[in-house]
Amino acid sequence: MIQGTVGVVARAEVLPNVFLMHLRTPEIAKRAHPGQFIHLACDDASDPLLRRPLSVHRIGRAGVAGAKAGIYSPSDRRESSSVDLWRPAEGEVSVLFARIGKGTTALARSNPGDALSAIGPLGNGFSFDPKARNLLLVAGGLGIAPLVALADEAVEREMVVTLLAGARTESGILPAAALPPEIEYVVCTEDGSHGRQGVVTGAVAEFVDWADQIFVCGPRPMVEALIALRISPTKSAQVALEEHMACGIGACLGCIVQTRRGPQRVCRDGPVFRLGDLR
Amino acid sequence: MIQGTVGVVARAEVLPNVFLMHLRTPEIAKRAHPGQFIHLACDDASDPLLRRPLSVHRIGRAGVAGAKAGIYSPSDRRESSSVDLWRPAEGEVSVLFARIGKGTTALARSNPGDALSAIGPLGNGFSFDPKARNLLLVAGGLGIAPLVALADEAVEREMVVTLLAGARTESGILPAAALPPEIEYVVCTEDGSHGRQGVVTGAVAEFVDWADQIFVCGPRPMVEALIALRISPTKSAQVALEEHMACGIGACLGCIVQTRRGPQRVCRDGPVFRLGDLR
Amino acid sequence: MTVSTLVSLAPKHDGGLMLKNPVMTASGTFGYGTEYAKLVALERLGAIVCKGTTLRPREGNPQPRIAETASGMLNTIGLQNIGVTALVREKAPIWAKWDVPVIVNIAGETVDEYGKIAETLEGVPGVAGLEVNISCPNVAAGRIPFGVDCDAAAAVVTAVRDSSSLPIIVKLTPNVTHIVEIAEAVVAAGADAVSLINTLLGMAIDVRAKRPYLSTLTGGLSGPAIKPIALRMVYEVAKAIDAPVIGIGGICTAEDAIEFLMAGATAVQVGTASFVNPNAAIEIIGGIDSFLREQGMKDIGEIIGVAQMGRRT
Amino acid sequence: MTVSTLVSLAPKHDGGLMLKNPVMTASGTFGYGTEYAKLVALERLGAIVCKGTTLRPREGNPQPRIAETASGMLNTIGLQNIGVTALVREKAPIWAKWDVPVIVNIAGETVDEYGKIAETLEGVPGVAGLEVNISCPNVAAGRIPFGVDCDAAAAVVTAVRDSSSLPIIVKLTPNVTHIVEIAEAVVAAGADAVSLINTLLGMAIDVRAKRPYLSTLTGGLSGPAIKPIALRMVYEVAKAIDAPVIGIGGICTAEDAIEFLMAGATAVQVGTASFVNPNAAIEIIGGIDSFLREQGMKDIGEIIGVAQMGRRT
Ligand SMILES: Cc1cc2nc3c(=O)[nH]c(=O)nc-3n(C[C@H](O)[C@H](O)[C@H](O)COP(=O)(O)OP(=O)(O)OC[C@H]3O[C@@H](n4cnc5c(N)ncnc54)[C@H](O)[C@@H]3O)c2cc1C
Ligand SMILES: Cc1cc2nc3c(=O)[nH]c(=O)nc-3n(C[C@H](O)[C@H](O)[C@H](O)COP(=O)(O)OP(=O)(O)OC[C@H]3O[C@@H](n4cnc5c(N)ncnc54)[C@H](O)[C@@H]3O)c2cc1C
Ligand SMILES: Cc1cc2nc3c(=O)[nH]c(=O)nc-3n(C[C@H](O)[C@H](O)[C@H](O)COP(=O)(O)O)c2cc1C
Ligand SMILES: Cc1cc2nc3c(=O)[nH]c(=O)nc-3n(C[C@H](O)[C@H](O)[C@H](O)COP(=O)(O)O)c2cc1C
Ligand code: FES
Ligand code: FES
Repeated sequence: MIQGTVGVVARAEVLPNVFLMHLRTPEIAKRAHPGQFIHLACDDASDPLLRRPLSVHRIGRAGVAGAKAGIYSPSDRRESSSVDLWRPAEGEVSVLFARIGKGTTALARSNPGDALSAIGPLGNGFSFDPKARNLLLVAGGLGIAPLVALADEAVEREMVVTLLAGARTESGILPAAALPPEIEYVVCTEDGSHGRQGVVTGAVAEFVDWADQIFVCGPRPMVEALIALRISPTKSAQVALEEHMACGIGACLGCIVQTRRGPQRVCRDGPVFRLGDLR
Repeated sequence: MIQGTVGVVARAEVLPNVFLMHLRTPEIAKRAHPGQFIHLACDDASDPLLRRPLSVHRIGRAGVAGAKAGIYSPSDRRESSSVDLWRPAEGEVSVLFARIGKGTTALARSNPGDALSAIGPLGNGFSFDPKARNLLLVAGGLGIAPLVALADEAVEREMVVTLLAGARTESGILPAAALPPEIEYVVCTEDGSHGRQGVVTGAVAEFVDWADQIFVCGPRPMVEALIALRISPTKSAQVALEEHMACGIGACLGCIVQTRRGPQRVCRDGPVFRLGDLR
Repeated sequence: MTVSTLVSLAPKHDGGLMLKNPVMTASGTFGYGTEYAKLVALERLGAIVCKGTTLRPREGNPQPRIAETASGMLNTIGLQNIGVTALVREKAPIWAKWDVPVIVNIAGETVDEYGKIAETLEGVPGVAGLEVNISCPNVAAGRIPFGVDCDAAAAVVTAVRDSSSLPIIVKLTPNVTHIVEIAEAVVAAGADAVSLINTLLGMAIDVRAKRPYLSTLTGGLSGPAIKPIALRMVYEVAKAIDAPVIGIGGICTAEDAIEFLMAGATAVQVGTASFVNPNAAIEIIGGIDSFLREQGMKDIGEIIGVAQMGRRT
Repeated sequence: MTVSTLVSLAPKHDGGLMLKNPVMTASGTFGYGTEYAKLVALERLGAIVCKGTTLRPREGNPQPRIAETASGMLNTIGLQNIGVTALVREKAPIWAKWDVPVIVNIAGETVDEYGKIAETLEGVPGVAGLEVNISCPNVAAGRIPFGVDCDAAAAVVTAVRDSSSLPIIVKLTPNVTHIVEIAEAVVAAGADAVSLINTLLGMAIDVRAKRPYLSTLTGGLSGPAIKPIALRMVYEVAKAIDAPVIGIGGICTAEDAIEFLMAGATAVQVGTASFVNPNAAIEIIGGIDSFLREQGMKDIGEIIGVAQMGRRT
């Protein structure tokens, strides 16, 4: 965990109102695991006041499938056009975020060359069951952000990955180019404008027996639908949660979630929890 | 007076920590007089909260010496390099400001293509004595900002202008290229690094008899030194004052200055006052 | 579909002080209205509350009078104003021609002064109501503000009530332990409505000069910074009293205004935001209308106080 | 040139609770210190004040617990903590090894509870002092906070004083009309120092859900938004009492901290700012040192209270 300055290397609006940003931060890139997050300051003034947590979307690190070769000096500014849009270079991590309020609006205005204050990597991250080989990843909306880093690492470990991604309409669906090519990518849209019609949880039943392990990230109703499926604990289903955060470090107790193990801090005890521990 | 959006056309750091910005705003450019100011919002969030008042530095309008020919469409973005650095084009006004606190720091970050919220032109502006022919302009530091617009208009009216400009060191002195070539430019620096050594008020005595009218803008101690000179009221000496402002429009009574005519609002009754009315 | 945004600020008063919409400008932040006439379509406002008015003209405090703070500002204008006589002569005739009610904010240093100001405003065309500012120092009680004491506050209201047939809004100070008690006292004394909050007492220090920044040491804090405090107080007061509450404090957007209405305010006032955006109140009026339409509502009454209902689960 | 930044928080107490510099972290915003051990050089801090500690462990309030506001935040953590017994067992031994004093913030629902917590902490290595949070609801008096009433506040202090030989700081709530009276009452009851301010009571409303945003309806406002109010209260209290005052409220930068010191605070606490910048307190310590050097001063005492001197002219 470090606190420091990260450089915006590239920024692009990859879907309507969804931004991908490559951040140069060798120290975080070196340490980050899929499922962890970065706590980013959006502005130097005090409104918005708090940092915003964003998942590590992809990690640029040797030995990680998401990383492109190449070493950049700290002063490096690359134009968006010259960047491999989807893959952060070594020493970089990327974040993928929706512009929804004043924090993400300010972030979306950052330009290549800007410096942002970051703390990270934070939280526990996903963990692989050593016996698992077939992985089912279930993403609702921007919940796909941390699952791509997970897919990268799973591919690196030669696991078999199916990623179910759901969104309201096709405008919320990442192109396949945004993902490691080795995985199976199943798209569901509520209006049927892309892939299967329906919510993503509807498609889970079809894959659940095949899967050795399940990883989930998405809006709370989706998580609740998955809890309701009562997936066998042997699948070691894990879910990355979100809660409003102040510190991101475990001190403020703002991000508590109630679990079967008592109150837990999403920022420090999570954000990844066992699906079976949630209530 | 209008409230609306103005486009940043160009921005350059013309002296250390001093920025020149060209703003596309045909409505303000059409109405503005030297000595008036624009009230600019620095950020959409609420910190910094208040607008910042900046003098109209030069006005891009047909018939004003500061204006370059050429008409630009509202969507026009010019790179700093392709702009006539010192002269706003028609339909534009320029502002010249020091980066001192959070408002001006945010403003200095604006890029060509950005939109800013502005109210203007505000205040009364300088007025020429119909009989005046020889004008003495006295600028302390960034007090030069409104006096350049005044010089432009005086040149247009074929008056004879001497501009005395003072600063701590040469790094606070605008190059002659920043001014209309027709005027005499006398520079004073406190450390003698450029032009005469000493404060600008020291040089005033030399020109005061020659001048028919005197215009002043600068820090309060400089203005007080000029008051102490007891310049004859026949010279119609005018001074542009600064006070902290909230509304800029005459409503909040935050910017009151005491004068021989009672309390006056710098934003609406000023910013230009007769030197002889000040206490 | 038409949406009704009509509200009454004085339901127990003849005439009722009806506003076409619940958005007013706050005292001291919109001058006499005239200053904004070129920039703002005044007739679209619910009402205008003018600068605090005293019996005699006042020159106000020395500079510096304002200081910016994080998402807020401190002011110590010191009630600079032209006095009630000049107001009646110079401003009221202009207001009488406007299609927007103007409420006069009044301030005295003694109970008696409040009564006299109210008397002077009695029957003056162009004056739609009074807003009684009880945050002023009570010189008789050693410069403690009237508004921090139930009895002193009630005495002021009684004096105004006895001298005036106009609708009376009493403007409360937030610098108290129990604002509900003060609200109850002024309503019992005859206030038609209460408005809250006035500014919070604050300070800034100039570390280079090593002294308080404002000429009067302390000043009044306003702006978005104080919104959460104002909203809590409006919620508390609206729950307790049976008279309209006017919400004030940091309102900049339609969403801010709707928060106050949902907390139980019948109307709102826009203060500091007008400095930043002279058309803030106008934009808020539009935004409330859009919100009501979006929610399929027909009347502003459908949102007033809805957040009083219940706890979140 | 060396600059002395040593301050005493309890000059009338044996030992005096000396801090190597006047910058502490505020209760509830720095956990037990351990959470920040990887990011912050803890031994450089003046002191750490730990999370509010109750007699028994508490689970705190339901979600949502925090809401962001303009330059501030509302929280309703609800004093979630491990309880004093676990603190003595699990945290104090860690602190005992640190080179920074740790002060335990304590909170009870009855006077008796305060006394019991203090008793439990008596003689525990690693505990340098107590900060008595009197903003908690007094269950015996119908959930009115102890800190809004002079007698209730004094009763708490007496109970703690009787059960403890540690230096006692009493932390005041700003939600009162006359904070000076409360400060005087707790000093008279034996407080070694007072700290202020705790959070201001505030609210946010979720306009889509049409209800208060926080699970408990209201919450405590902190952050830069409240700094002007805190500074004014510190100034008032420091002028009135003869005991050290610890300034708290919205302090983010060295300049903010210096404002409080100049207003009369002997030390400051950094709260919400640590969430934004875990190293805020460390940077403030460095900034104060630079300021003193720049001003040619040799001792922090040279700025404490200087803004009390006089009016601006
Ligand atoms: C561990 C974690 C990882 C996340 N990863 C991503 C990601 O990779 N991509 C992405 O688009 N979003 C992600 N989010 C959600 C993201 O943090 C919010 O969308 C963002 O904070 C909204 O800020 P805003 O100012 O734009 O919105 P506002 O509505 O202005 O936010 C107001 C307040 O609510 C908080 N807030 C609002 N929504 C959320 C939320 N869902 N979770 C936590 N706090 C919230 C903000 O921090 C702020 O305090 C993540 C959240 C968490 C907790
Ligand atoms: C009519 C008028 C015209 C001006 N023209 C120019 C100009 O052309 N170029 C230029 O560099 N500066 C000019 N100034 C000064 C300029 O407005 C301030 O430098 C600027 O507001 C500082 O803002 P900040 O946030 O960077 O500094 P901060 O220190 O953060 O400002 C804090 C507060 O003080 C106010 N403030 C600070 N200094 C001044 C000041 N000197 N006058 C008024 N308010 C101040 C700000 O509005 C703000 O409310 C002018 C001021 C006035 C009143
Ligand atoms: C510069 C200024 C002057 C004010 N003058 C008065 C006044 O004369 N009378 C009054 O009752 N309130 C006065 N107020 C208080 C406002 O009307 C309002 O109650 C307060 O500012 C909170 O609202 P806001 O946060 O929207 O500004 C003044 C406020 C400001 C900022
Ligand atoms: C999340 C949070 C939790 C807090 N918990 C406590 C607490 O347990 N005990 C206490 O006395 N104060 C508590 N406080 C108040 C702070 O210690 C401090 O007094 C207040 O936040 C104002 O300072 P600030 O503006 O620097 O944050 C808490 C504040 C926050 C934001
Ligand atoms: S965000 Fe502070 S404890 Fe999790
Ligand atoms: S700035 Fe408001 S009256 Fe001048």
